[in-house]
Amino acid sequence: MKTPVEQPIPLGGAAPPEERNLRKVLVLGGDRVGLELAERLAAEGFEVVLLGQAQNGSGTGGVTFVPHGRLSEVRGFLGGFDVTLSAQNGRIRERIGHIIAAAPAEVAPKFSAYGLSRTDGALALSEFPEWIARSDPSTSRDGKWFHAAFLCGLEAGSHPAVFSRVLDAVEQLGQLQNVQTYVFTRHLKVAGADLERRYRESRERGTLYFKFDEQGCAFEQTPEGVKMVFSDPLLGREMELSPNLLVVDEDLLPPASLEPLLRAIPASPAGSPFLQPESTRFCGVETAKAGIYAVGPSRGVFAPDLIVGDVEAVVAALRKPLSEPAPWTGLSAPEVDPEKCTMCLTCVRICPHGAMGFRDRALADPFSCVRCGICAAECPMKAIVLLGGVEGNETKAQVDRDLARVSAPGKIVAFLCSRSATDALESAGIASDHLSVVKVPCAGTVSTSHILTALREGARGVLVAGCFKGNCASVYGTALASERVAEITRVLGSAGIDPARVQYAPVASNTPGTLARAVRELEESLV
Amino acid sequence: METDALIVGAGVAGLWSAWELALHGATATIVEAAPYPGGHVARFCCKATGRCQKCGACLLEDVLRKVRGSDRITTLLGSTVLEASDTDRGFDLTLLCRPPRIFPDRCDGCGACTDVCPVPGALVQSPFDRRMVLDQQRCLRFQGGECRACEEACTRGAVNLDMPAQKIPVSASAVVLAAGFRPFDPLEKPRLGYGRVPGVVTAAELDELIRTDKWFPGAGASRTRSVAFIQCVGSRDAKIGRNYCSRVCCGYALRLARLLRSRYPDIEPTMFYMDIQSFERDFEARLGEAAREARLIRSMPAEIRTGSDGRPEVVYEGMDEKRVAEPYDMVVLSVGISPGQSLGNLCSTFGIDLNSDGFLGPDGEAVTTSQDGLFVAGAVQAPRSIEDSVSHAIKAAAAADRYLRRMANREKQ
Amino acid sequence: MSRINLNDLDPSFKHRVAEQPGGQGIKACFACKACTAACPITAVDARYDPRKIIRMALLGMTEEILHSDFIWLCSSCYGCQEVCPQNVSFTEVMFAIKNLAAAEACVPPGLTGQRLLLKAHGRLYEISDFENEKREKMGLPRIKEHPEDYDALLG
Amino acid sequence: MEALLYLGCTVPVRNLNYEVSARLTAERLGITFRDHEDFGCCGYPLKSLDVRDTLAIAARNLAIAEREGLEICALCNACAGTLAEAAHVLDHHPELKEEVNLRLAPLGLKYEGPVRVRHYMRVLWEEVGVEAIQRAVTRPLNGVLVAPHYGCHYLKPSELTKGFDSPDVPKTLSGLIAATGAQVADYSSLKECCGGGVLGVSEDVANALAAIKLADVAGTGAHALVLVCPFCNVMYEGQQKKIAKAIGLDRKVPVVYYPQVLGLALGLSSEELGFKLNRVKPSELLNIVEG
Repeated sequence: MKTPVEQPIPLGGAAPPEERNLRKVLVLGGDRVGLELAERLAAEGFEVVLLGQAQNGSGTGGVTFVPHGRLSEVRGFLGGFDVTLSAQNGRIRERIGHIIAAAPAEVAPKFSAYGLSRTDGALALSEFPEWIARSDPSTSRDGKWFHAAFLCGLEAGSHPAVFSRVLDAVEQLGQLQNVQTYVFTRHLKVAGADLERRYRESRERGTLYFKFDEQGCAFEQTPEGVKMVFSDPLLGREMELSPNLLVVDEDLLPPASLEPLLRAIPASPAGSPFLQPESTRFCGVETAKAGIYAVGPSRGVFAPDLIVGDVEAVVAALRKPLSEPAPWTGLSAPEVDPEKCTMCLTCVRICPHGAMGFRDRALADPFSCVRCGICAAECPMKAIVLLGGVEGNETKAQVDRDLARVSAPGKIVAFLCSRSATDALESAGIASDHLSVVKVPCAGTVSTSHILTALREGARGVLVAGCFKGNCASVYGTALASERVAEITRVLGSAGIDPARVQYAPVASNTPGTLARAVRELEESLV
Repeated sequence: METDALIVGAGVAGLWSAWELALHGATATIVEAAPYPGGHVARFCCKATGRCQKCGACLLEDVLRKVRGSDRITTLLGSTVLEASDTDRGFDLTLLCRPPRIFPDRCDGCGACTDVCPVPGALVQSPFDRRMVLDQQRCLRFQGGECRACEEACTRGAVNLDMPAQKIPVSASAVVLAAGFRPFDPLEKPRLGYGRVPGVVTAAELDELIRTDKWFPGAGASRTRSVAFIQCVGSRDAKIGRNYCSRVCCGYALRLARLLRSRYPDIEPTMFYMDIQSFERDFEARLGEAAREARLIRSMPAEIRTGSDGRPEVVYEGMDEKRVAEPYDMVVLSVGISPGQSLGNLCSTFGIDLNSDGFLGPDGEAVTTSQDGLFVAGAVQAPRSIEDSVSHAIKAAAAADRYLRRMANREKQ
Repeated sequence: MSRINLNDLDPSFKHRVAEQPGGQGIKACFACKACTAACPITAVDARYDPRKIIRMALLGMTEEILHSDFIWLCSSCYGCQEVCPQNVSFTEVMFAIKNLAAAEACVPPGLTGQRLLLKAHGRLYEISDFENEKREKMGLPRIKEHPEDYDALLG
Repeated sequence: MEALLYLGCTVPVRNLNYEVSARLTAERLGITFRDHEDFGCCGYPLKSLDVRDTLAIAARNLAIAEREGLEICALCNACAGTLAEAAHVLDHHPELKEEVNLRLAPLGLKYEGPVRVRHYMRVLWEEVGVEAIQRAVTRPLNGVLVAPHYGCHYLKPSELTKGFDSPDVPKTLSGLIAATGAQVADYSSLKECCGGGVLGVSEDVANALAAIKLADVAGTGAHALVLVCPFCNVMYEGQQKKIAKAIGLDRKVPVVYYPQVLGLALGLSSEELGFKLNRVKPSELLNIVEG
């Protein structure tokens, strides 16, 4: 199934598909995880394209292997992604339902961070299994001890998954006679399954740990080997060690092949190598864009047993019947007025979820849209409306109409985000007769014209209350809202109107005091 | 009553597994012993300091909103599992369901009942609104006593002590155990002064005070400036059988320290620790930042005692390798995550074992147990942060969904 | 102090200490420093520092430890042992270390004197007639010495 | 109840006031002490040289008690601790027990275990109890203020003292003192070590430790420091003059044994209780009690 490549457009939008094939899955793999995932999906009846992985002997049905390919472009929406792969025999275009990034971590040995180079006596952690398979340190020198030193986050960070691998090696050496192992670190990362217990067992077998604070360890590398010179943080005495074996730890990084996916998810934060935004609202395998999933390293999960869980979760996510998300908001997907839409594609660029596409006008994909309303607020032509009310979809009222209903002279109009401020209002028990509440799905829904309307209707003040920065479920809805408020206050100020009348307040759903304080402060500033 | 999945515990993990199962089209029934949902997280505050610190506490309100909007999920508060037996179609269970003892629509949260209640903690304000809830596992009347003080004190007729509890039979195809954890009881470590030395609190107590807007640094000479956080209280401690890292406390303490500082910049936090665990994807890059926000001392105190000025004093080996007794205005114990109280019961009810750290289910990160159709989610199985509990709950729901489908297919054939 | 070369130290020492009765726990130490904070001796004499002694033992600084005078400064108050989260019975570990030193004849003279007293009298203080008369005056029973048992036991 | 009274080395030679007051108070409170002339040193002094020697010597005493079928009640913290610990170690390490029994065999002794070993204070606390003591008091020590000193081996290792007292928040000695009607002085160095354990190695270190508590207790205005161990007594009473001189302490701290205090409350006279052997006379205390 091949489709013509569309003209490049900003941020990869196209028209939401009319027909969706949800049974075809592209898996970006590269190790056992990708293979296992592909086989699991195939067993559940999915048609899988597995990228970056040589076919294994079992010849599983339902999996198409593209061993040497890489992803070069992704466009479209859940159930209808147009994907371009670069393979050995040219470019392949596929129509794909779901895309799963399950490639292994980039493993980067930290030799240069320590000023070392790789030699026979100085290995990277990943090389240890092969080394131990062909070496027998305990019998090679009679009676003399074999000293093996491991670096584990000595220069900066480490990770429970790295410590776990260091322990694997230390445990193997611990079985041998006359081998003394050392681990050089800063903060031992024991916050993982079984690590504290294994840490203790390694000590009981004789492993010695050096935990450094500021000052670390100097390495003198000669053709004969490495000499480590340091001050023992516990004794405060100068020491040196010339280990027979030095094992250098590695950084575990997200796979490098994610770039085309990052481009397909507008909310991907600039510079971040992970597929999900830095927000606790994205704690599963789903990304900000429907149909694109992150497993393991792609979302910052490196421990093998956690990756196994991710595989289970993503297979289940694909099993979910297709439903329009966010039913609790009671909003249906935004509608674009064809008369007003000028195809400026602001909405396509701004939608954090990549849910906007276009044909003859902008179009929202109802299965990708989370009803944050950012498109409607940003549309310069006011061509986009969100239908339904936050309270329930029975009224079919627009947020604007809600606003008209509650706006009254002398009141404070409070636009409250349904993910934070609305809850806070309930638990705070704020009994303010001066407050007119407009519940909005996201602070990003509140446009400058909403605020100006409220003021025009005679509101004494306007409060826009949303989530904290870095917490918005639509990633930057909260930032957009505070920018709009800042802009309005500038305008008000230059028009001689008290700019304090409009305020933005980040509010937590679970700490109602933050909302109460914001209301109080606004009221006080209006006196 | 029939349900696809019965979920034990309405904490963040139980709620999230229920929601995920509902998304798959399954019906879920949540059984919660407490009179309100949310578990421990319902007492946690938002730690944002102008920007989100990713503590994850808001994930509870998120999932509550979703669960409330789902017609596939039933939540039974004040209820417990009395018996369970496995059948070829899943589990037959008997639940003890206690009706709400305070009518939410009549209660206005005036607190008259709490004032007369002889048992501390039996009548508390719901974390989600201002109304009162009665914990029937503490109330004297439901522990064989005769007390009716609250009923008599309530002027709005909101208290209802007489409606009997009911035993309800339920058949469920799958069960998810999400009974959560128990915060380590610092009284087990008397040398840390909790309950004895004024000014020593647990991190969770401080957290709840902030959530309910009841913590202020005070004023004048008694203003709280120096705050010591003591890590690994009840964690990494083989002596008391807790030789595991609780995984969350480093992040918890550093976030609380940042939060206090952002609200009251003159507060000076100190953190006594062994190894700081990462709690954010980019934490290592920010470790230096943490060191500027709190004085970090790699040393475990031997004792916390009342100093001569009445303030708590932390006795530890200082930087100059001398024993120091340092006074603080407040000492916050980062108590660890202990296995939940009801685990013994759950083990015998469902015929499964504790793992090597004393939690429920298998070692490691798995969500399945030795029993077919029985799953574990969240901190019931290992110490987990809120975010990790949610992640684990999603996996448990995924595994339960697979199991439910397998069962349904078998039935069709 | 000169630089210590770990390659020259004695990695087997910690295992030797662990084989002594009471010395078993030494290797479990993870250097949390609570022991030193609980040690009354460290507070008055910096030469004695539990976590440093454990460290030296673990590193295998055998000679320096066994020939030191500081290992004898432990008052056996058990303070360190009480606060240790890893169940290192450090008071017992100290005894194990001192025993190893004693086996190499590195002992303060007073202690060997006590051993001789026990062999000679079965007690630290000789019971003479003077003692027993004093006791009798206060209505207390006489005390007997059993040097033969102690001599036999101590070889 | 009945127990074998274990005197150890120091008490029967240097602390007859402790011994005599312990015997008299025990008798008054229904505890029958039986003497055994075969007991010798507990083995503690050799522990630094060879733990195995200590175990063998302790096992000798334990075996004697076992033969008599009675538990041991010791007056000295170190004796009580050493014997109790030896019993604990031998009961949990069969290989050590076997080794020790090989050494005992020529003496015609064998330790099978378990043998119970308790300090006299623990016997008072557990067998008599604070309430019974209160009832037995005929002369409440109203107006007397004393500072308790437990001693390390009384409280630790907690493995052996669990269920009796807590090294973190000790309470039994204070409770026993309060039962006599005397007031318990609260002071910050309550849990400090006396230093007796290192006296043989470094008098300076030992004195420095004892000095902390002496200065502290002097500051409380207590009429006496109350002890239950002859080792601690060596430090607080025996070394007091030297320490006072070294740190410039001008107030003498009278040092008494708990059974002496208890005896006064039970109506025994200071003479019977051996107060004339106390080197720093608790004159104020005796004035209050006996006038």
